[in-house]
Amino acid sequence: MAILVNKDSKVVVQGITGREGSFHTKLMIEYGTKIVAGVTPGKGGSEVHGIPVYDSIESAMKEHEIDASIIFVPANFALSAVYEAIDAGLSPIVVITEGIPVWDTMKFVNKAKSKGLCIIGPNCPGIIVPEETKIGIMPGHVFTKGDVAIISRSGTLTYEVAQICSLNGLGQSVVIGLGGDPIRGLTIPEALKMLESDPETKKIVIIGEIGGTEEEEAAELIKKGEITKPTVAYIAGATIKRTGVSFGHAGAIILGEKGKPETKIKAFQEAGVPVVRFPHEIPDALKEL
Amino acid sequence: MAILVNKDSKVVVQGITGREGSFHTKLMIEYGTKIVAGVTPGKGGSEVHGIPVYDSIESAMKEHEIDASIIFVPANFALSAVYEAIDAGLSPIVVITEGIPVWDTMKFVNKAKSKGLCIIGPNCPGIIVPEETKIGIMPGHVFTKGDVAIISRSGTLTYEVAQICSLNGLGQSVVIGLGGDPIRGLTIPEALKMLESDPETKKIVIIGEIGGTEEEEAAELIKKGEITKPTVAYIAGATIKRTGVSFGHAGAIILGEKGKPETKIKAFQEAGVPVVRFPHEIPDALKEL
Amino acid sequence: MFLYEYEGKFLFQRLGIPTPPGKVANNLEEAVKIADEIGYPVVLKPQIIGGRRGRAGAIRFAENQQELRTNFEELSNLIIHGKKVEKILIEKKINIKHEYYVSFLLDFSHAKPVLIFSSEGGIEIEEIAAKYPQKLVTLYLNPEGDLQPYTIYSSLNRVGIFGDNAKKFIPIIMKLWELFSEYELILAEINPLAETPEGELVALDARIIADDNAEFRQSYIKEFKASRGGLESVEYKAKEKGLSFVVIDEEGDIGIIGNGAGLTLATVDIVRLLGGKPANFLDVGGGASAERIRNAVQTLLLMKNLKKIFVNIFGGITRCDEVAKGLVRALEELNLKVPMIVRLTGTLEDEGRRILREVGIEAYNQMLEAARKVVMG
Amino acid sequence: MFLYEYEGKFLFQRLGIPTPPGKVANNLEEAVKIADEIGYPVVLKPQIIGGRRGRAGAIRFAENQQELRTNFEELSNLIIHGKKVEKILIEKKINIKHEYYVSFLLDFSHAKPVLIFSSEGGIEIEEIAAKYPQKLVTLYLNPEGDLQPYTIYSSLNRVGIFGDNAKKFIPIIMKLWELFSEYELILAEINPLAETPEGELVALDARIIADDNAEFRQSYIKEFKASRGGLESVEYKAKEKGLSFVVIDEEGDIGIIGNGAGLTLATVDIVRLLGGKPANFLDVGGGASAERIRNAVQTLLLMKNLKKIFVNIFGGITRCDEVAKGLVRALEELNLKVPMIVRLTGTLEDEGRRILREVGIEAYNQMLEAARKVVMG
Repeated sequence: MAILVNKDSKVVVQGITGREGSFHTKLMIEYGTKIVAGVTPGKGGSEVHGIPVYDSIESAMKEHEIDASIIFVPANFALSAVYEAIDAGLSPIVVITEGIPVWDTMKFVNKAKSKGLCIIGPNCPGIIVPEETKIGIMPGHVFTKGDVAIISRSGTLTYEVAQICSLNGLGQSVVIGLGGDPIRGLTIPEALKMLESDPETKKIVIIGEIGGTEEEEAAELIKKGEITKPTVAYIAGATIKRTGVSFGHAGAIILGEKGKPETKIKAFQEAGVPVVRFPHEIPDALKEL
Repeated sequence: MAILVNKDSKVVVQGITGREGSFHTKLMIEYGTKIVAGVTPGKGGSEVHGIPVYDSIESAMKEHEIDASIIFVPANFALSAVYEAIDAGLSPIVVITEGIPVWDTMKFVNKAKSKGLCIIGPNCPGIIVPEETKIGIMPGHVFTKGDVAIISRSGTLTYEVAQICSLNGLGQSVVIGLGGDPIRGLTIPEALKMLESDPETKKIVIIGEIGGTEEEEAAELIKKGEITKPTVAYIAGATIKRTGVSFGHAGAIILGEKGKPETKIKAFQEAGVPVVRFPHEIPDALKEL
Repeated sequence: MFLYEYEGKFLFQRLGIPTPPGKVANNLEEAVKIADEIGYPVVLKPQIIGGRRGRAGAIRFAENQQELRTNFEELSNLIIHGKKVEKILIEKKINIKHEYYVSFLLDFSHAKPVLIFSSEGGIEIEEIAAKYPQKLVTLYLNPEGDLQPYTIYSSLNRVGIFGDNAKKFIPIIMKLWELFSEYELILAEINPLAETPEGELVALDARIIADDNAEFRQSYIKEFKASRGGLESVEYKAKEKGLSFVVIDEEGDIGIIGNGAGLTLATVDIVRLLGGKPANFLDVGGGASAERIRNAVQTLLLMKNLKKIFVNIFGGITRCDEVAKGLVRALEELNLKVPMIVRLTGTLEDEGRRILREVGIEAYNQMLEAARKVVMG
Repeated sequence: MFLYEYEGKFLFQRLGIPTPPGKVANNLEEAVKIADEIGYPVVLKPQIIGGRRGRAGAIRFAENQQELRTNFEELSNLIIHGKKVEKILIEKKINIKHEYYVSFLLDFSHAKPVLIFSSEGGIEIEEIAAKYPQKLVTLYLNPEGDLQPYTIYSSLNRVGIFGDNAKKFIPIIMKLWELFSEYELILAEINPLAETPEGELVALDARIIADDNAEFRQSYIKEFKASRGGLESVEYKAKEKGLSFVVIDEEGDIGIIGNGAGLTLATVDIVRLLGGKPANFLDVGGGASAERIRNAVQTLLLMKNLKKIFVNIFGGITRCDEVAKGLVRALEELNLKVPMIVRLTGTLEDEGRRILREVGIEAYNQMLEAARKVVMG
């Protein structure tokens, strides 16, 4: 196993009866993920792709053992769904939903932290351990088993990078899309610390974005020697100058000097981490480490 | 010493510059209470009866060691004042203020409980250890030193009972007016448990009121043998039949069958606790135990 | 403060909780007009605080104007819980398939809000708890946190309500929580929450207790109090002057004034136990000024059988000199025709006694002694 | 969403935070009228998002109508941060004794609200932090709990503000917190918070960032967006269709469509690094329908120099067949005059490629390959 999840993780899908929830439940089952139950309030008693649906996690847990959750419910009900998963003690809780108000995210992130539970996301593609389990929405076929971990603030760009790595013979131990919202559960520095003690992971790719300060904090950890595994970084949006706007849900709100791509790139370089300009340069950079 | 406080307890007066705060600061100092500082936001730098006034407890604690607080601030600022005392880790926090919205009281009572701090009140006369310290507004001269503890949901009725006891040669180890509001910090059962292990206390007087269920819970403790010290009870309002109204801030909202005087009296009697009809019957009842 | 059903339903409507169409009528004419507007059959519900009207036979139905008139007249003459019916709520009669129970209340002992739901309603909650314990769910809530829909689902699931059936309860219960928390209520109860044959949910009754202490920031409390009449209006006006005044017995002849709720209750008790007939409870509160004491005496003059006034003061935060000054002002300004027996002790008692002695009142020191004088003369 | 100063001050006024008398003017005529109403001297503040207008010499004063006219004309011709000035706020000039700084913001890294106060204001917070670290206080707050006045006192005390001086800040800071928490803001900043010679506090500027995600329950966001004009209006309308559209360079000639913020940013980067001039950022979001894809293409047609469209899709939750259908619809319905280069891979990519092939588009598999085709032809 890698970190956080493995092939035996038993997963509940919250919002299983929706369009995305149902579609990706099918893909996850096909990938080999142990989906044991679904929850959609008001739809208890039905089935989706052979998975029994319950009104509440509490009801589902009377019938099934459950470790982790993946959440597809709409943004206006996401706070309720995440609280429900937290109260049930599930971990990780993978929040796919995009468009969640940041005050809601702040509340559930704090609540999960106080209970020692891990939230991935929101607005994220999830986590995949190639050939074991996929708790997320990433296209499974681009990932191959190996010893490179990819942690990313981006969604589709993560698939892009994983595909490029796979095509170049660099399989992955685990790939985590941390999500694009400004406040998130699992952060780059936290994920790095987990990977540092993961025997399956030999090298790490960090995919950052403009905005926020996590890349700077990650560089600091590497500089201080707390992370020793060879690492490559890429920052999306490095050529963008317009400030004062938010690029989608990219968390790319640039306040003052903080969060600018130059700062991030400089921080990594000072920590001895090579920063590539194009995603397709990543494999070579990894091989050179 | 008795419970909670003693002659060395160092006290801050919150709301010291108000009419009541100032008046009772003087009386407490005269009684021997170690008032070390006062707090009234906006009045920092002044003095009241020789006690330095600060804008905040934080400022006061830079200059003084402080154990406990007594609060006189108006009801609409009480939540802020109690939170301040809680965040400073003071205990007990004696809340004299009356008329605090019950949702505010609920919040600060929970917060104090989660931090292991003791709140007395709100809407209470406070606590007195005769001849040692008085953190409250009770007339000091009616209390005498002895081994009877009085715990009471009432204010003036407590003075009445203490005076009657004192006149009959029954001094007090400690007298606590728990306050008349429906939600309170220290409750009768909690106070009983403290008194059970207090070597200074030999006998206990409980002054209850209509409404609430604490008297019933106290009787249960006694019945189960958790409280073994001889106890006398008195219930104010025992003759009142009109339901559906609140008698002042007496917490005397009677919901259904609960909180009726008959129930309380019966519970005590079943626990072997004599229940007197008049306050002036208390001394004899105590002597007979 | 207990709200009347029509006041509670006014709040329900404001928050979007469905109630039957209807309005409150002060007289027969209004009742006829309301019934014509909403259409027959209608239900007539006397507005009395205290619940259990159904048992008292005080809820009536009318299929037409004739029945409305007959029933309205009969109800108007009823005395329920010792009170005359003054307002009658006229509502469209709703067909009921099933009755549920739902409430939020502050649990004083645990200092937490609690959600109570039962798949059986229409009878008092104590009865539900006794008869159908397995159909009742009680859930403690966090006073700081939000209530989330999933919490309600879990509760409904526990009493066997699932799927779409469960779903339709969510909006009403979320709105009831919003009412409860934003209006800082002590109790917000819908019983019964009726399900119509069409599957719709309607709040047939509203039982709400507001927190008087929150009046300074909750304007609806002031508004409701101001709009009430009768004795309640007197109690409310007293409260505005800082006095807690409650009529205990309209026929009582001994007016009671005390400081502190407990002492005042004990004063009422002792008068009754000695054989007297206390008329009221009047607590002047802590730290009463002379003005407030004077107003307290004036308030007692509203009691029609008043023969004596018993003032029982133990000064703590209250100063005996202020009390004495207030009583002197009452004597001078109010043309009192009944004797006043005063017990005065505590803070500044010597000064207080001196002031009273000047107008010929010798204050007692002990409560029992004074009470004996009041009752036995 | 960053609010304009005049929008922020509108919210300040709603909450009762004092601001100078004034209004926003769209043209000289309106400006003269406003100045006549509020009286001279006035200050003219171009409404541009991004701050630092003072340094750019873009804040002007006028003692009379003549000065107002001259300054208004000059400001109207300014380009600040690459944008033409469209609205100018005309406000009464306030005499300033001292300038303070106060803000609430969400600290994303700690996932907590934070209060920042400084006894020196009027310059950017980064400068304050560098120049006067001892005059700056930062306080983390509980996202669930209330902010209480004592917390503010403590903060003020820490930077040497005591007594009555401290007291007068409380109402404004409490109201700013109310605004911040109830309107679910990311930043609510008053800088400077001016003290007049008479000792009154006035918010001279308002810098507010709202959370677009809260739009479904925060109506002011929708209202402000709807009332804005120009390119921002286009960006807003795109957002209503589920598209994140940002103009990067009005002179750019390559329109960019991607799925996912990161991939779209990387697409902009790669085009620019290969020597191209990207015009925009347009993220179609997750799980885009054919309809949304078609609308995305239509949105790009607003860019005046558009010469090519680069569509870069890596299907995950997004299905390649839907993307292809949307692009076909765009070709059929929009009378496109510019070539479209498509990169398509991921979920259901075979089906997507097949659909595109039918209209003569051969989709690329690799991003780099496609980007080279876009830039180098």
